[in-house]
Amino acid sequence: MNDHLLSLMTFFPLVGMIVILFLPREADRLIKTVTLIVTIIVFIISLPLAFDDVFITSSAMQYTEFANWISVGQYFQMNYNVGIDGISLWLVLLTTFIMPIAILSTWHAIDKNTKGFMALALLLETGMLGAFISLDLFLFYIFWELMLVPMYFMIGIWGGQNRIYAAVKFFIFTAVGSLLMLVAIIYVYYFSVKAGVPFENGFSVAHFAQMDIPAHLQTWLFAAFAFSFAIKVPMFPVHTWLPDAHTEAPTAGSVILAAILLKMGTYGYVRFAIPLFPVATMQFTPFLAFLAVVGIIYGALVAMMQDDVKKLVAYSSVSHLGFVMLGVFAMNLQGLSGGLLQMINHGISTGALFLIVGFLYERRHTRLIVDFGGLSKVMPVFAVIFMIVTFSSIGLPGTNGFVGEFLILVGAFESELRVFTVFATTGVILAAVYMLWMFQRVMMGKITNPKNEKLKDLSAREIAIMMPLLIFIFWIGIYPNTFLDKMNPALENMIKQVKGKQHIAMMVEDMDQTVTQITVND
Amino acid sequence: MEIIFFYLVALVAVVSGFLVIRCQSPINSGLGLVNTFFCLAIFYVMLHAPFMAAVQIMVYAGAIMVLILFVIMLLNLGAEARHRYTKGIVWSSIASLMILANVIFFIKRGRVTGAEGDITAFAVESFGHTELIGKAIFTEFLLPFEIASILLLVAIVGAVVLAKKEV
Amino acid sequence: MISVYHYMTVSAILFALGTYGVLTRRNAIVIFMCIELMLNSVNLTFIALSSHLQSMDGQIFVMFVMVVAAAEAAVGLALMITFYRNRDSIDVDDMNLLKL
Amino acid sequence: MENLVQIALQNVNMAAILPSVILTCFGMGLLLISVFLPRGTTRHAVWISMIGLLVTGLFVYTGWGNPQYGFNDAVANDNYAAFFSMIFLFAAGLTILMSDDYLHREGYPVSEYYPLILFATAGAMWMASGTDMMTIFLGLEVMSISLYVLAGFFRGQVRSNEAGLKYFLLGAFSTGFLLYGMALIYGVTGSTKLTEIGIYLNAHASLLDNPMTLAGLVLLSIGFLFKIAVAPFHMWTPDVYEGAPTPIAAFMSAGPKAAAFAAFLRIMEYCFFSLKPEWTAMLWVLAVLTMVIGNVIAISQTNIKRMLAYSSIAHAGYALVGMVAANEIGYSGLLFYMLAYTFMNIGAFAVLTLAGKKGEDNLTLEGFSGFGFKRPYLGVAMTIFLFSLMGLPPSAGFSGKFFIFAGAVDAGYIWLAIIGVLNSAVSLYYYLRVMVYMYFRDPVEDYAWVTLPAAAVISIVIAILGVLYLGVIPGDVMELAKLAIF
Amino acid sequence: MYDKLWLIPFFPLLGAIINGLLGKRFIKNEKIIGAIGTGAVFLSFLVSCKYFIQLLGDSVKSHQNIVASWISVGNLQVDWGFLLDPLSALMLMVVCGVGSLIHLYSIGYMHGEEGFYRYFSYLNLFVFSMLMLVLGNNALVMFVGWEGVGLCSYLLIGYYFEKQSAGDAAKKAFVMNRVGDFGFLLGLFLIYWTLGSNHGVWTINFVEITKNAHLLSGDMILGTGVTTVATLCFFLGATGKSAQLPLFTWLPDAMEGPTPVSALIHAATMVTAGVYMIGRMNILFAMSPTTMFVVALVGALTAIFAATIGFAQNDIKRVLAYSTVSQLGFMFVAMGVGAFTAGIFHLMTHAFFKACLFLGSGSVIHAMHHALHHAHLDDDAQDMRNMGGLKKKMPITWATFGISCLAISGLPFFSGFFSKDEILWWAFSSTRGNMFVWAIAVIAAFMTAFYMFRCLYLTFYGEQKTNPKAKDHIHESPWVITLPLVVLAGLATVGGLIGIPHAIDIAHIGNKLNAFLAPVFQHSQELYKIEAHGTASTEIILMVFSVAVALAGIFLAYVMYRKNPELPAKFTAKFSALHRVVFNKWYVDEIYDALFVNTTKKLGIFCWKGFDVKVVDGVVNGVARLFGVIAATLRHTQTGLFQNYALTMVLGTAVMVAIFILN
Repeated sequence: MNDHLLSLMTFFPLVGMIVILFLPREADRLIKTVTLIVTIIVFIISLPLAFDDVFITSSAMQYTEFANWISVGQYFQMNYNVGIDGISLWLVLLTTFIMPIAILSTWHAIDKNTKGFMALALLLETGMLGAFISLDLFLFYIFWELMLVPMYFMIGIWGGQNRIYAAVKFFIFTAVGSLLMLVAIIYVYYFSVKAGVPFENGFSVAHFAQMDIPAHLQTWLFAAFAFSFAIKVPMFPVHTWLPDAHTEAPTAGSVILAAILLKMGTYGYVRFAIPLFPVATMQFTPFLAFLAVVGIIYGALVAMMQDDVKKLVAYSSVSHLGFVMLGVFAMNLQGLSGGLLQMINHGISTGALFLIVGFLYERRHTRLIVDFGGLSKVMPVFAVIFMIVTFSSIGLPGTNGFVGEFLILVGAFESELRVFTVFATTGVILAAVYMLWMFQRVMMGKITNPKNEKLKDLSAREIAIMMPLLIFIFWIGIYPNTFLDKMNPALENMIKQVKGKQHIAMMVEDMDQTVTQITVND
Repeated sequence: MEIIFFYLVALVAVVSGFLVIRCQSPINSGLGLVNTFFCLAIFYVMLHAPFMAAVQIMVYAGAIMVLILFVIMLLNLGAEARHRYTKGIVWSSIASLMILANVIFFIKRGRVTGAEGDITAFAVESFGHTELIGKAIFTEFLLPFEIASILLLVAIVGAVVLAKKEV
Repeated sequence: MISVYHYMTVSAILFALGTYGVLTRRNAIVIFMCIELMLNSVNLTFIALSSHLQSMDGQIFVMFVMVVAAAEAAVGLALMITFYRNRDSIDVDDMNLLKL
Repeated sequence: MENLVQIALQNVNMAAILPSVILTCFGMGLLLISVFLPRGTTRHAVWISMIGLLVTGLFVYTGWGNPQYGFNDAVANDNYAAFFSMIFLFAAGLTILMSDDYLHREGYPVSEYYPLILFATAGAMWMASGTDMMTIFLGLEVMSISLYVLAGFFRGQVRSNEAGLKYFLLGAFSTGFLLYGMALIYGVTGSTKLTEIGIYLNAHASLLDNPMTLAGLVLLSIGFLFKIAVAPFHMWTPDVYEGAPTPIAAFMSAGPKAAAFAAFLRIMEYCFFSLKPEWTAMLWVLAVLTMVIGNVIAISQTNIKRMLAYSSIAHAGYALVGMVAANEIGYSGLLFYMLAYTFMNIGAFAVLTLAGKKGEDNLTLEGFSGFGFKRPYLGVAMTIFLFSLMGLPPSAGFSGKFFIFAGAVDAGYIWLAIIGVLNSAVSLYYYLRVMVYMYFRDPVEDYAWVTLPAAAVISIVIAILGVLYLGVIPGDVMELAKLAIF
Repeated sequence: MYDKLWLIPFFPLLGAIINGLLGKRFIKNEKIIGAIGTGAVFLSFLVSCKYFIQLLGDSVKSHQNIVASWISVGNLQVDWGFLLDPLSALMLMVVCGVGSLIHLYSIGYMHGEEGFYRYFSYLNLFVFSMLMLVLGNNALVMFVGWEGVGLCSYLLIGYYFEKQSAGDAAKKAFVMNRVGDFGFLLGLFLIYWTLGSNHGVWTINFVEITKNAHLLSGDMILGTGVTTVATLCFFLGATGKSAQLPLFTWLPDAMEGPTPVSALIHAATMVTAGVYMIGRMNILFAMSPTTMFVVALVGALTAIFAATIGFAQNDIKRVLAYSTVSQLGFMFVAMGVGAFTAGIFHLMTHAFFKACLFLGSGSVIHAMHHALHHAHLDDDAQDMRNMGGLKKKMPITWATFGISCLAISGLPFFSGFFSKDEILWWAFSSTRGNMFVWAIAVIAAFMTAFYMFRCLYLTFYGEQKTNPKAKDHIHESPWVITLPLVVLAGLATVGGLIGIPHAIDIAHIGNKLNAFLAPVFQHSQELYKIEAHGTASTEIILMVFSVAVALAGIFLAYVMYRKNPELPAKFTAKFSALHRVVFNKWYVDEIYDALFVNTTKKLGIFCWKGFDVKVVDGVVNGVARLFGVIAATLRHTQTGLFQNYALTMVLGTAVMVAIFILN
């Protein structure tokens, strides 16, 4: 069982999808129920991972599976090589955890082509899980691209007014980046072959990471990877697909997009770009950190002025993920674990925010802030939940957001990115500004629009959707060690390796300079 | 003497070729083309390939040209309209001249390999050109020959399918 | 002495003439004739080379070129007839429905 | 002199041409049978040609790994030829399956259609297996003439006439160049046999910078590049594909293109391996030009068939990248890609045949509005083909592109690979637009959709299976492709 | 045995959760809700008392209680830990004590409000946060409380969420606090990083920091000492929380909340958190004379600046609010001149008298509100111009209010006298003191006395200006309201006796507070030579002088508002421009709006409409459109004309051949 736990978890949704395809098209409720059950089963399958203490002690990959998949003579070998460590563990669990919630949120929201939606959602889950557990770059790429398609259709078919533009923009943005990454992947592979890595290892990340790629090559390769991931994150200035995609996507789509898909980008940096190209990472750090900080402030400023709640939340994601990137590029334990934790936090908080916007939209079929106001009066339970989520997003101590942001900022401050940290910290202020302003305009004040007077408070189902998220908001806020303890060994190991290589590279450079100087002096 | 004759024939060939592209009436063009064919046949003879010259006359001038003229008649095509030439005449001229320049250039600068084979003029005279061709075609080039038959079959079927009036 | 280059030059001129004709004439049949002119110029090259090289291959090739020319003539003229039936013209400028 | 006459028929090796001979026999038999059947019956033709293709395929299959040469080196039935033959057979089979109902719908239930496809396939096989210029040339002509006829097959439709005539005139024109090239090469080397040419050129270094050799190389290439539809010799493609009957457009985009590649690659590799730097440089430029032109113009198309024609130009560009790479991976990637392209493109065209009604009015993007929901199964099929054409995993298109670009990267053509992927990015736009219409828009009018004919469905299903098989487990076929190259 | 310290914050948290979750649906009864809320805080008070007494008798004065690990990442080890030392113990007493009273008061004050349960839940949550702030043994737990009180302040200010102004005020409070928090975090990072990377002490624990702070003395950053930069950052945090210049504007607006909230949060506890924080980190501040000077200066300027605004306000709560800002300025002066004990002392006495003042004003407002409501009038229940002559109607309120006014003005033997005097003495004579600061502080003290008595006279004396219809409905408040008033007034009266200055300590009671807090402050004061030196006679002279100043203020108020009530109007008429400026709070809000709020908004709009839409999306869509245009252009090469196609082929061929041959 344990030997194939990851595969089982990853491909079970695919099985579910096939089952769905055979269900009659009209059986709306049945399809939803089956999908929900499938996602819950996947969650249950993944639960043993959460309770496995091996991650606390070991930084190695666990639950690994290895099988030869494609092999072409002495040219290629692509392997089905999967496994998780502390870095991917929580992202996998986040995925399996968010999916049932997202499905549950569609109960009333999706009423046309339910079958298609559910099938796509399950396909998407397979893609996301696969991407998180892949240890082979080729395999990762396959899953990475596989995620695109369902999301494209989710936005395009079930989206809002401007859905076509958003869907196409989403697709092309993401694909453009990943195509360049593909070239880089191929290049790295050939480099590894020439460097003598046995080709049986295929595109194994672990083996790639052990190579010494010359600095000038690293620069280009890293640029390709980084560009691809930056689009997915999304980092300033390639973020503009995000507001459109989020705004137009159906609630479940936004939730999945925000909670999980965006994490692919940051995860990609942590898992692939940085370990593979440590020297280039060093060169790019100031630049990427700069973009991250610009993203933080810029995202916040733009979010502040939005008149559409969903767009506001979308821009807030730009800001939040700027924090994550800053933490990641701090390249120390605090920063990285903060970044990783913040990924989960963002998944939970922003996921919750999108659900909340979805609730509002289901009731009023508008997302414009001006259409609301004073909802606290008629929807007290909603108000409380909304407020908690808002403050979690702002990063109030005691909620998850704080721990992540704090760790990121501490980490960044400890690293070379000190000056950036100062600017990044202003994001803390701006977050409060735009979130609270939005909250005030939506929930406070008098009810000005008569349509809002009769709004129903949250139903039991909706509360049930939010409850798990709220629990985690506080859990991570109050006792994040549950999560941090399992991340740290893997991160520590990674930092050690990366720093070691950077150190060697710097020494070599110093030596070169000395040599040049000596030659010049002669 | 021979060279003068060559130039004469060449001149006729080129002028006839020029007539093909210059004449207003397709019929005249066709006649120009036939003239060229004849000139080429003369060249073939000069090149010790009398059988090819015969085939040239029979197949090209006799069959293909007749077919073409027949179609011209069938379609009752008179002289072309005033605008014989399409608009891109300048570009066409440039392109053709470029082709000509290129070709002349590589003929001038290029080098054909020296004689290597055993089909000398003497061999042709002693065995007969036709026999040599026949032997080659049925031994060495048997497969292309067979394929050519299929080609003709395809052409016939195709022509029939296309040209007949009702299904 | 007439060298192979003489023949090739003549053939080149004819080829270029054929090309020019193809590029400028509007009547499809004349264009086809120009193509035939081009093929013939190639034939001349082949036979000149064949004679020069004292190998039969070139002449055999010419045979096949003739076969091909005949076949193309049959099919091509059939196509022109069908086109003429529908458009009442064999001007290539009238082949203008399919574009952009 | 006696020995000259003594050349015996000892070199006749029927095994070397067995598959194509069988196919031709089936074609001729079919012609004969059709004479005795009433006009308008075509069902038997489908059956017979399918059986013919299957039998041929069987012989191709048994011939794998057992190369046969014969006819004085005029033909080589090696793995390379076998691999390409399989591509042609698949292309022909899928085309025939989707044709029957279509022809009836369009009002041309003519049984000669099928033998012509079979002959074209046989011609393609000769191109792939020919090792003599003459074989290749005649194979090319057999294929081309069949296609001229097929392109203009709807003789009552002026568009079809126009397509046929355009294709014919341009094809014959390009034949002139091809022949000129062959003549020059013959003049330089004194032979028409590929191996001999290669050896001769390799042995005489002075010939390598002989203008005649180079001019011959270029002019020879033109003939094939025309068939492959490489810019700037691509311009016939959109017009002909648009005007030709849809199944024929499908066939042309896959079979003949692959055949031209087969012959081109073999000639380049057999004859001009000593000139590799020169012709790879030439193809580098052409590949880029082709990809860019194909992809960019496709953006502005509103007719799906025409859009697919431009996309086929672009795909020719991708495939050419494999040739530029000129290494094992590039070549086998090219072979793989042609097979993959056969499935995905013919599949897409097959869906198109079913999307319309009589008169093919429904080829515009607008006409596809809501197609995905009106015709869910066809929609899914089209989606799969389009994603494969885009090159998204796990599909044949992705694997193919991966191998080809891998070859380019391995050969050091990183910029070419980058240009290639950027072009795929451009291509996303127009492929996605089809899907936008299919799924994201509501139908404009309720269309009189045709019922799904079994044969066409089988064709689509085979194409889907092919796309997925080559996408998910490309290893086996790639292994075969690797064995197939020289 | 100090291992049950966590109980102190736990009770209010429990109360908050119970009231918050069950209050609306299940408990409903106001009395029970109120009892739970008050009881929770009172329980905390009891526990605090127990530990306070225990600490008094203990020789070790610093005790930590670590409940669990919170964040543990490599070097960074943060615990959920509590620290009990004299400073926090004293604060506990103040917070729990005053907190309990205000809870009790609230039962009466909030009677009949719709969100009664919500109110008590928030209030308990606030006490919880405040206790976390006070008790935290490390900067991060303190920060939890620090932000927590901000949150509760937000919630309570926005308690009447249907009022636009309440929502605005709440948001403003939170954002301004966040600006402070920004500083706090940066300071924290700086200390953590410098201590860690330069000296290998990775910690944010207060005890550890205090122990290792001396290591920082040589560290530099940005050309300045690390401690200076860090403490300035911390001080920025303090200005936000404690409403000092330049971040004070939220506090007056915060009066939108219910009055007990103002009493508890915006007078007694939360706003003093900045002072407390400086006290907690006194060693760091002591290390940097520059920061100390800045603190003192900002404190003094705030004191006088707020006081000027207090002159012209008519809203009774606003007067008190500005007075609070001003008094907080005094506390910062104390911290800045090194009079840590005095600062904390003033914090405590201020908690008593200011809470009492606020509650008193609440009592008045409550009564007014009832009366106006009864008479169906829309008059402002908080405007002093509608009051006057309430002395007779509300005697208890009047008495307690009056006592507190005397205390705040610093009349001898009231609590304010002792604390304020000590501050002035230190400002005058401390090694870190400064005549300038002292002078400003004295002027501020004069002004305080003036406007507090102005307030007292306007409210309770003279003729009643309330609308006649409502006049008779004004009654003294019920006992739940008056009891806390009495208790607090009592404390305001005698609370100062724990810190009798040496100079006038005739009975030789000793400065109990000084002795009690010595373990916290003595170390740094000795280490960095911070002491007040001067003779006892100087001290007495100064004392007399300050009392005289206070009396002068009171007298002026008496003259203007009691004796000649028409005088102020003349005065304002004469200096109308000045009055307008002062009345409008020096237009600080408007300036801030123009400078920051609008700039930020404009920047936001620019980023969105200007950059995001035009540049980024413009490029993206532009590229797409460019491709479209190129495609539309290129497609015209496909003319459909055979000859163009052939021409292209020939040209292509010719060019290719030419290139090949020429190469």
